[in-house]
Amino acid sequence: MANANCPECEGVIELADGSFVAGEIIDCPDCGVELEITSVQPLTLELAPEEEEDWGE
Amino acid sequence: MANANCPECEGVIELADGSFVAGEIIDCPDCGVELEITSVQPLTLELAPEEEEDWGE
Amino acid sequence: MIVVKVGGSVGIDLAALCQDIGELVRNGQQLVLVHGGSARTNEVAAQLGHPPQFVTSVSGFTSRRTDRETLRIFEMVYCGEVNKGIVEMLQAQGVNAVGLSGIDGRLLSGRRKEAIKIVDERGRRMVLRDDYTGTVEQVNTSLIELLLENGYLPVITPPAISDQNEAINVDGDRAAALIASSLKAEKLIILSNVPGLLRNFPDESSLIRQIDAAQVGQFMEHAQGRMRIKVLGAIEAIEQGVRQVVFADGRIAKPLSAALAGGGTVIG
Amino acid sequence: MIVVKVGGSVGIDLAALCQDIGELVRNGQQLVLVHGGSARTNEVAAQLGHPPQFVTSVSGFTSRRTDRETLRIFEMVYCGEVNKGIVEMLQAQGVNAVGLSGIDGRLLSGRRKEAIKIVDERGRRMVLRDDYTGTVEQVNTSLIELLLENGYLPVITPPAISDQNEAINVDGDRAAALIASSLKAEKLIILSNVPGLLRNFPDESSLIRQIDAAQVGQFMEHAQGRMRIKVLGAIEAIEQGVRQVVFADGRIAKPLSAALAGGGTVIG
Repeated sequence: MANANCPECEGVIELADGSFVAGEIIDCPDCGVELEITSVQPLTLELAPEEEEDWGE
Repeated sequence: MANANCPECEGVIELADGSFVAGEIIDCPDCGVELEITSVQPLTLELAPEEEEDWGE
Repeated sequence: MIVVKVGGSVGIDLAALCQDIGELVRNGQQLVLVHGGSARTNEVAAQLGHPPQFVTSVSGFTSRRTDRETLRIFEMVYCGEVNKGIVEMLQAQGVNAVGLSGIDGRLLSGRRKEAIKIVDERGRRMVLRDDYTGTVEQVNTSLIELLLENGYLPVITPPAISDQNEAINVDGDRAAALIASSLKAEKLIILSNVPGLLRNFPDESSLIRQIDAAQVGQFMEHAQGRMRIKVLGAIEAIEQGVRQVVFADGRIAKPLSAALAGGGTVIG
Repeated sequence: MIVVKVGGSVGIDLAALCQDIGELVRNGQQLVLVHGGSARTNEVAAQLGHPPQFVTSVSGFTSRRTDRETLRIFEMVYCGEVNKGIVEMLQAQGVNAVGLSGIDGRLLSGRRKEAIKIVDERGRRMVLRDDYTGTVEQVNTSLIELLLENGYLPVITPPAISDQNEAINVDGDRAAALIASSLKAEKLIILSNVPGLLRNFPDESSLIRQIDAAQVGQFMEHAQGRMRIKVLGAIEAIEQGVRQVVFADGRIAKPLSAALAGGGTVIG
């Protein structure tokens, strides 16, 4: 199991090894904030960027 | 054998069948002018265009 | 002065449009043309071994995955083949067209999205960072006016340029809407491969003829996918003073004359 | 005012040139940039399944066979990828570049050769009619000056446009020479992947440093293949009043500054 603290609420987040990839978005089970898995080894979490509308061609 | 008149000197030009293609340039054996074979069936000859220098990329 | 946007989808007859523009310009109509090139870009990208990938945002919008290699192919088709093809056809109609991308003279500048959130093919929500898409925020109207005043017809294409000086893939309809409002154009005409806004897509007989400027907002439910983005552009243009936005058919013989005579969906 | 031509052959460092131009422009140097794209066009043409064909004229010149399909690929690379890539890099140097082809605003117009005479692979002399190549005869200097006066740096690329309004493949060096003389530029700098004119090609130590304007004509024997066309352009530019033509190395760090400081072959 890999674990890290939620940057928003400090809650401990545990993820089964191999069940996630870098760049994936998860929701903190405690406070529900959107988090981005910025690295796998070691597991590092950051607040996910804001959603922005409007797209290219 | 296919034959046609040279547009310059009216000389008769004879070419073995299958020995020439449309767009090919030949010299009139009589007056030496450059001729273009503009069609094969029937054999038709026209004065070849002038040579122009300068080329693209 | 009017701004005309013609899409890049299959079925649109650019030669017919250029002929139509030739006649209108000869009769004194001043205009700016904006164009797309998506269908052709998909073909060339596949031929070059970098087939197009489309990503769906978490809120349901689909758009072209634009990494650096895709951007290069995008420029080849939009700025090279399509733009110069249109300029060549307009010149043949006696119209002194000048083709420009949004990068040239910073004609279209804006912000590149640092990261975008997508749902990948396995349903995972992902953050994508090396994507070169963004939003047009500013139009260099002085360059457009300089060309118009000297008798040239600007033919404008994405991409735009970001404040970090990177080329960015931006939506042509939204860019055309901003160009129209920045230039204070009377009309924005958007030509695509449908007759206009359809109450129930793709039934072409469900064409909506007229929408009052005030109600265009609640029209959004009718619009699906790409059409939602087009309507978003129309709403913005109307809000910034463009008197009329027309969605019309780009596949017919005189597409622009027909739109100016009230064909398609007239908003405003 | 100077005109700079940078070739499209392998080894030329466009990023280094754009950086060099950024500094020179910041120090007040006014210039027009003309570029090629031949090497890249060959690659893309092959990838698109239409590999480049070269034809040799009866008098020994080799040039790209330019049928309609090749012209489309030519525009994709010259006007799309290379032109907008240069404009993007110049914008990043704070230079307000505007990219244009010869078709835009009829910047470069001339005559398409009705037919060309070539020697085919089996040694037969042939007439080729559907070839879109030609000669630049006129430059729209007012469009270039309009852009220069308003703080823009024109980045110009073939193709040109014929009097029948068809895009035509024209030689970039000859076009640059005509642009230089039409604009009454002081200097024409031609950057390529050789240090300058070489007495015995490809020995780079046989660089010819200086040629008096009067003797440049009899220099022609030294020049082979493409270089003959470059020298032809130089002779024309000098005859029409350009004070100095410099052939210099486009592969080095500050290629333009080096050429302006007398590097390469200086004619005039």
